[in-house]
Amino acid sequence: MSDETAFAQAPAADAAPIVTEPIRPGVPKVDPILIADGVTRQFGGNTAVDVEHVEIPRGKITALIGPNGAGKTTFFNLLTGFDRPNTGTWTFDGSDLAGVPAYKVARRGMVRTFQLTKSLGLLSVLENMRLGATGQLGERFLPSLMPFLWSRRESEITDKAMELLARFKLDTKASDYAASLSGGQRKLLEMARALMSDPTLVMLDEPMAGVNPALTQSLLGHILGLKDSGMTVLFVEHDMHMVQTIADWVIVMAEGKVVAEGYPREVMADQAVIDAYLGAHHDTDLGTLTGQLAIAEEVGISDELIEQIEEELEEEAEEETEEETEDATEGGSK
Amino acid sequence: MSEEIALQTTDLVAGYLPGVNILNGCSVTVKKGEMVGIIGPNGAGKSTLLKAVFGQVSIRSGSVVLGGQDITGLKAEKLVSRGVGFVPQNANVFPSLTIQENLEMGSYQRPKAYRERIDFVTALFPELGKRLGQRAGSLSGGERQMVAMSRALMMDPQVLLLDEPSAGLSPVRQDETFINVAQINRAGVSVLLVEQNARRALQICHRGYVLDQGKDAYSGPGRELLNDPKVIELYLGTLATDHTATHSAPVVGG
Amino acid sequence: SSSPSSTSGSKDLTLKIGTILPQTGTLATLGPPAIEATNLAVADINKADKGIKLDITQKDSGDTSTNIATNSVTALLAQNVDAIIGAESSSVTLTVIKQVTGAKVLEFSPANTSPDLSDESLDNGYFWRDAPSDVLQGKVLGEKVAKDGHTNVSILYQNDSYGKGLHDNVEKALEGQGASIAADVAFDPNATDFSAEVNKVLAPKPDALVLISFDQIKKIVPQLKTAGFDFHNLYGTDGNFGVIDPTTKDVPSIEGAQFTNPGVQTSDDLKSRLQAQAKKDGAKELQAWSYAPESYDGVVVLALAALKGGATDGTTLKNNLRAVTTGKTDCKTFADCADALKDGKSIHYQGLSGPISFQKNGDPGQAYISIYKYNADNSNSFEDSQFGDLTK
Amino acid sequence: MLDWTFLPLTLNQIISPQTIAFALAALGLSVHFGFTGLLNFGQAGFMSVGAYFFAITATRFGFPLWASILAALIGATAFAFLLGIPTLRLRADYLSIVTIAAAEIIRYTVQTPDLTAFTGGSDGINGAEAGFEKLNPFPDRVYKIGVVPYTNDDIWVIVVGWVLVALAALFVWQLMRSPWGRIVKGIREDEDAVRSLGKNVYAFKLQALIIGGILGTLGAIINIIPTSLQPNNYGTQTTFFLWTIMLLGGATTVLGPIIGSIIFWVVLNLSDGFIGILAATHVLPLSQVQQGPVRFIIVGIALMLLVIFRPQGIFGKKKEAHFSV
Amino acid sequence: MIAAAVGVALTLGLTASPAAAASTPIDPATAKESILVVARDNSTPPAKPLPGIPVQVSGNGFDVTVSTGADGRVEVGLPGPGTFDVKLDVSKVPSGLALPSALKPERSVEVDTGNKQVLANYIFISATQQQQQQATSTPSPGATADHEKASDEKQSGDFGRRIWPALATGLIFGLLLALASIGVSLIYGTTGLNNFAHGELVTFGGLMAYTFTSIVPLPGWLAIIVATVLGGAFGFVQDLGLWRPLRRMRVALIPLMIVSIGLSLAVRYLFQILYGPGTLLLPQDSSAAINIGPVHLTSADVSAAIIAIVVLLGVAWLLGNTRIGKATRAVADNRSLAAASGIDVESVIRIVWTAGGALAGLAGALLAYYQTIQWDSGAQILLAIFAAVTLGGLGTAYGALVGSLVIGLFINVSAIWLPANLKFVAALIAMIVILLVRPQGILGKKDRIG
Ligand SMILES: Nc1ncnc2c1ncn2[C@@H]1O[C@H](COP(=O)(O)OP(=O)(O)OP(=O)(O)O)[C@@H](O)[C@H]1O
Ligand SMILES: Nc1ncnc2c1ncn2[C@@H]1O[C@H](COP(=O)(O)OP(=O)(O)OP(=O)(O)O)[C@@H](O)[C@H]1O
Ligand SMILES: CC(C)C[C@H](N)C(=O)O
Ligand SMILES: [Mg+2]
Ligand SMILES: [Mg+2]
Repeated sequence: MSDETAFAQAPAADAAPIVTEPIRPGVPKVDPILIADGVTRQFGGNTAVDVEHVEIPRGKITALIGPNGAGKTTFFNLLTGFDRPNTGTWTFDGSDLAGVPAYKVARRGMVRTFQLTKSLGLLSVLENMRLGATGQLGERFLPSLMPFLWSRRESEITDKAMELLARFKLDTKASDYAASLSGGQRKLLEMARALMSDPTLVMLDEPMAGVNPALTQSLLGHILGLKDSGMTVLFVEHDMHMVQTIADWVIVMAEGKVVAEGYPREVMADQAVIDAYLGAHHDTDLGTLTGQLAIAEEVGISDELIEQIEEELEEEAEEETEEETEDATEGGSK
Repeated sequence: MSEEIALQTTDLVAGYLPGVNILNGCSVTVKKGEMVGIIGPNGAGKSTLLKAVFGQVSIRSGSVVLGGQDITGLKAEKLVSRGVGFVPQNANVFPSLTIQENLEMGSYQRPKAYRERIDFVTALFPELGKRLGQRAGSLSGGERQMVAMSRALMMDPQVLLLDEPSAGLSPVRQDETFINVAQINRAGVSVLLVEQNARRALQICHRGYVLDQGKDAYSGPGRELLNDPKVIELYLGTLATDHTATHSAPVVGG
Repeated sequence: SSSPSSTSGSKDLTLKIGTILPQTGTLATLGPPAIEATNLAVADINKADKGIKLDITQKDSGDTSTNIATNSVTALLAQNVDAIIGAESSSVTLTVIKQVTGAKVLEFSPANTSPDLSDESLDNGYFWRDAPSDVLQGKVLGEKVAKDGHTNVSILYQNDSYGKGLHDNVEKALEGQGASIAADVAFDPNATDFSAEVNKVLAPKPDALVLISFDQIKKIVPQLKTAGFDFHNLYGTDGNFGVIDPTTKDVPSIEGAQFTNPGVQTSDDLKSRLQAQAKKDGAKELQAWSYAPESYDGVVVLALAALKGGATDGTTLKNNLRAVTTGKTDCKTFADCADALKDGKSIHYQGLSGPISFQKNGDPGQAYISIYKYNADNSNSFEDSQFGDLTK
Repeated sequence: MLDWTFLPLTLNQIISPQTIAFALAALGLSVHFGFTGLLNFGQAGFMSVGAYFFAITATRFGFPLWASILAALIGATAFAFLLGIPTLRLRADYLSIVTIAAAEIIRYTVQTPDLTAFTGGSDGINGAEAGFEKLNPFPDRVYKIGVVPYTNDDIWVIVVGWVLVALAALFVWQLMRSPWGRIVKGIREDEDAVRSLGKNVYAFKLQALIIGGILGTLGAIINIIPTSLQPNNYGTQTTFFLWTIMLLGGATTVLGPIIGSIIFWVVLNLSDGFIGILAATHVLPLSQVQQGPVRFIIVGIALMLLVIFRPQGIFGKKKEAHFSV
Repeated sequence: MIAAAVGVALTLGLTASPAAAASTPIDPATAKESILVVARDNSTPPAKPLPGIPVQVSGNGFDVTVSTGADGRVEVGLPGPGTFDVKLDVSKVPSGLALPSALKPERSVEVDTGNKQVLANYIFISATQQQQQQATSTPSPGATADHEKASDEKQSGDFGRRIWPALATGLIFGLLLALASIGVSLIYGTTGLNNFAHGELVTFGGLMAYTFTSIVPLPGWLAIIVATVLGGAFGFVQDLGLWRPLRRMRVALIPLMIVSIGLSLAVRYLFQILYGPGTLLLPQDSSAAINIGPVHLTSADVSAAIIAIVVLLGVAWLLGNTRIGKATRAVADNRSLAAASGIDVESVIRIVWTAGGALAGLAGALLAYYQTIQWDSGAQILLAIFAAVTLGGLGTAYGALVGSLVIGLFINVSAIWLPANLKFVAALIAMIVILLVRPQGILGKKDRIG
């Protein structure tokens, strides 16, 4: 596997620079593929998305991160035509996309996946995949009645689908109904299906949540491969390892706004981002009470809980137990 | 932690479709006050195991024992009244109920407990406390996860089954969740935790199982599994684990 | 269908008759008199033993909300009947007329009054009836309303071919007499609630209401009562005459309401014979008498036509029906007429319902329309009858 | 005297125009529901729209047969547009109520007294078959199939009807194994997912609605040719029967609705007949009038048993039933 | 009806006949056939007789002229059947009166054998009315079309008389509909089942009310209570015997819906066998107890409305404020999660079926009083129920209430303008239009995508 080498690659090692101007939220990109302006979406009184200006660099992998409820999914929905913004315009590859229906957005090469997966339950996994392919004459009503017109294309896309499925470790499931997939397998299918259309820009909403880490690792290699073949990737993810490993650029959203952007290293060192999102101790070992306390104090968990942990820590010190914590207090958290 | 057994499955065989077994003789033990983690590849049968314990998948052979009593195939609400709580992997909130109502449902069998627990839960997830009136169906993925977790916390269980509670949460909230689970466990609740975030899960678990193809393939103390090269290769990947070797300095720093 | 039993010779003819008369549905109250009358006629004819035997199968016609009629007809056709008596409701007839007459089976209705059925193109001459077209009833009813001094009349009618046909003729007569139509409302025959309709017909404060319906009258009357309507100003028709009777529970008295009904008053003799027949058949005691004479006559003319033609198939029947009702020698009973036929006379059957005198299109040439009035206990008494010549 | 005529009649029910009509309409319904997932509870509406276009043009305007058929197809298409354009956005269960309402709206509206000149009011239209029968190649004599005699017109419509059924089945079969079919099946499962893959969900739904509606219309034409057009034959009960038929055979199969229709009508006839026998021999304490309703009770109970014991239908795959919601 | 005494009119006010070949009048009392001429002034209703107007009756060689009597009528004896010309001398009619354009002073009257008092009716209106009539009525042949116009005009006049009764009946019907709908909504809400057999629960209530007033004579209020309780029992038994086993078998929703259709057919026709196909009426006083202007309501109407309002308020309170009320919605959303929360899903569903059955039973009983009841009454209003539930937002109990009122009012009020057979059409179109604007129903809520 060439994956290992891929990870070693630092984001900055990419040939072309992403920005030339000083980095700030909304900074113009050298070669943007997607430009959004003044996009807002309100639900009742609550503003879920309020993006003044953002650009997604072409041919790069961009991560969109931010606390839960920051508006990432809603922003995805807006950009892809699944929801209507209150205000705002955006262009993709130079053409205006505001108000374009979802299916047309996808046809122009901007394909997204869903955070809460949408598998087509009573279609086989393979059929799910085939559905993702473009340029199928057999999808038109009259030609569909004449199989000779589309049977060649059909076998092409079947080959491609099987290839992808193997990569996503779903090949053994190809003929099963998608309804019989496990939670993680659905995520995988969702992503694989989106890739069937060879999109120009693929927008992945938490693609790896629930996916086994070993598999994630091998898939990241695949994504990097896709980038090399010219695809632009925009993904939402809470798994910082993944962000660090493959993202060329990171955009941070909070409360609907773009609050920070930049190269992964810098962004993740940004104190504001750490405070609001990452937590300073995000690599602290939780296996120790000290580690837990450190995090608890930092993220402002209820004082009660902190007190409890402190108490326990004291008791523990008294008992001089190591490594594994033993249950010392009775009914502590009640 | 005592040696008394809180929950035990023995040679569990279960499945969805007739003739297709997903669990093939799966045996898992959770001792009283113990926190047990389960990891494994996608489709291994982790969720199925929890559902089978909770009476939501038909068990074909084998048994489930809770605190010495056979509960094989017992209905979910009966299990709840015996102090078992469950947070499923998917569809884990009531979309047309408000957050508050979701939480009320958590303490359904003990309505009085609601007032005691609500402050605790809203302090835990301030995002929720601010909008108790919002319908869960309109929440973001992570917010739903918080509601689901809170709902389980509302019922104050003795045995808690958690199916990927951290999925979709932001890193900070993930950590919080794990700390909370650890804390709950320390208060005497036995926990069976299914996670893909294996690093965190195994850090806080006393013991762990690796499930593969419906069977418990490896088991051992959490940290041991975490550092077992075979487990790393097959299930954990090097990506997450290579940093934990030195569980101190954040990657961000260098 | 062909008639396997139609052999000319000394052997008796066997005429297989099926009926589709309403045992259920909105006309169910008016089914029993016709059913018993056909049974009685069959019994009479078989007893007379004049070279023809009748065989009758009674089937339900239901109403238009179900397709019972179609099923009944299918079953009857499969039994190779020569003629089918019914239906009572013109609309039901329209649903099966094609099926029956297409099979070259004669269809004879004793009660259909819709003017639509005068149209010959529907049935190739296989549909006959001895009830007069509502051109007549409509005229009599409209004039009656005007004669009673009403000038501003509402009409509430059921939206089917019977209701619409009668409505059009009532309206024509009323207007011809200078009365104006206050409100003109059609209702769905299958409806259960009539409050909107009643509101609508009463809103312009008409001085009379013509109600054209089947048993929906039972639901409409209480609503009229609530609205304070004076039943002396209510006019009904054959479709709802007799639906309300002294045994009808929980319907207010409609004393003073008047109804038109085609045909003459049923004689007491016929009434008691029908009652006896009902008893024999194990049926409930009869309350209404509408179309009993016409039904009886229908069976008789069919038998006479078969005798005259010497065969029982539908085509023979159709070709001889006029002959037995427009001839020179008047005769009153089946036995007399059969004898006269045997003597080679051209007969004119003078039935219980009066002279029928079929026209070419299968309609009767002349008929009576009677008027009845309700008493306080919801019994009714005969008022008057009008004769009408339909050949003009 | 026991009336056993129902037995031979039952055999003939297998090929009857009614069976053909319901097979076609149920096939259309399976395009709607079984394959595309549209909860159409107004299939009777499609039938009556087509039938009215056919009958009105034929009897009131004297169109030749081909033109009347064309008119019927245009009518069904127009109805699909009228219904589909605004309502295909609705959630499935809302769609079911709207379609049922639309069918009822048609049924009530054609019965408006003011429209009687065209629609024949609640009595419907007789005589629409003239053009069809003019083309009848069968000589005018009585044809016996089993014990039942048929006129040449009966034979004509039966032959044409079954040819139509065969063609329709072939058509749907080919359609559903093509990528087109894959898309509509995808829509059935989750239309947002299909949309995200760049397919114009709306257009496909509309196409499916039209195709199923046209099949319904063809069924209705076969239905009215040997009888007449009755508005009340196209009420909700007809739609329910179609659903029964479709599910009986299996909603996501092509042969299902056809065999379903045969079984449905045969069973109905048999049960009718046996009830008659049982009542005549006083095994069942039913008067003749009470026998009528019994058939519906039997349909009802059969329907329930069917779902209980074979929810996926006769041809459906068991697996499918397991996953469906 | 027809007083023979009218004949006397003949002798009164006979003017000299201008015609040369006048025949001798024939006494109508003895004649076999006669014509009755009536002249009345209807310029301001009610009509008043117009006495002393000369009328000439001629034909078949017969020709007499007579004048109308004090009651405006005159009967003319005829020599035999035939067609006669009747001609009224309009010049003797007081000025300011005229015949409506449809009526001509001369007309021919056909008299068939033995028919007496064949009518020639003359109704005068004021001359100004006549002119208006001529102005408005176009010479189109469609007679009905003309009426439509005429009654349209009148409609605006008595709009008030139409709207109030329509609102009243619409409101009461809407309330009863709401009682029936809430069950549908709750059952849909908790089990996802569109229960097509709900109409039969309503019918059942009505039939029970009938049974316990007309067959077993109980007082009305008691019968209503009995019907409600039995309705609840019916719902309970249904759930226990049918729906619960099906849920156990994990039968999917669409097949379940089909089961409900089957159940509906079976039960409905069983009702027909047991109660016959006819309309059943409950003993009640149909004379109006309350008369407010054009609105007339019987005591049953009023009590039905009051009972419905009280019960509906009670149900609304229970749903919003009790644990079980919220649990019904939780079960609706996600049954296995509800179970995982410790809700006894089965018992919640059973309660819903029982309550839904009881409410439907009550609705049926009240409906039986308000209208009538028959074997398929429930099935007849099922579509209205569904429309109401859908309109309000599927699965929202309050929505069902709102939807029912809208549908009830639409059905009754639209009949003011539309042909009465389209009253349901109006309600259904209203539903569709509202759904186009709010695809999730009036009170329904949208979920997020993704
Ligand atoms: N409802 C179902 N019907 C049939 N098969 C199912 C169903 N749910 C899951 N399966 C199958 O059972 C196996 C185990 O699924 P399960 O959900 O238990 O996996 P898991 O270990 O939880 O995986 P993940 O980490 O992806 O959530 C998978 O192969 C899956 O395809
Ligand atoms: N239909 C809706 N109605 C009301 N509020 C909504 C709706 N959809 C989203 N929201 C709110 O908008 C905010 C943004 O949600 P969104 O799903 O975009 O978050 P996110 O950034 O994707 O979060 P996560 O990381 O948890 O998935 C949330 O607070 C959510 O509750
Ligand atoms: C029995 C009668 C009332 C039937 C009615 N004359 C009709 O033709 O429909
Ligand atoms: Mg999200
Ligand atoms: Mg899982």
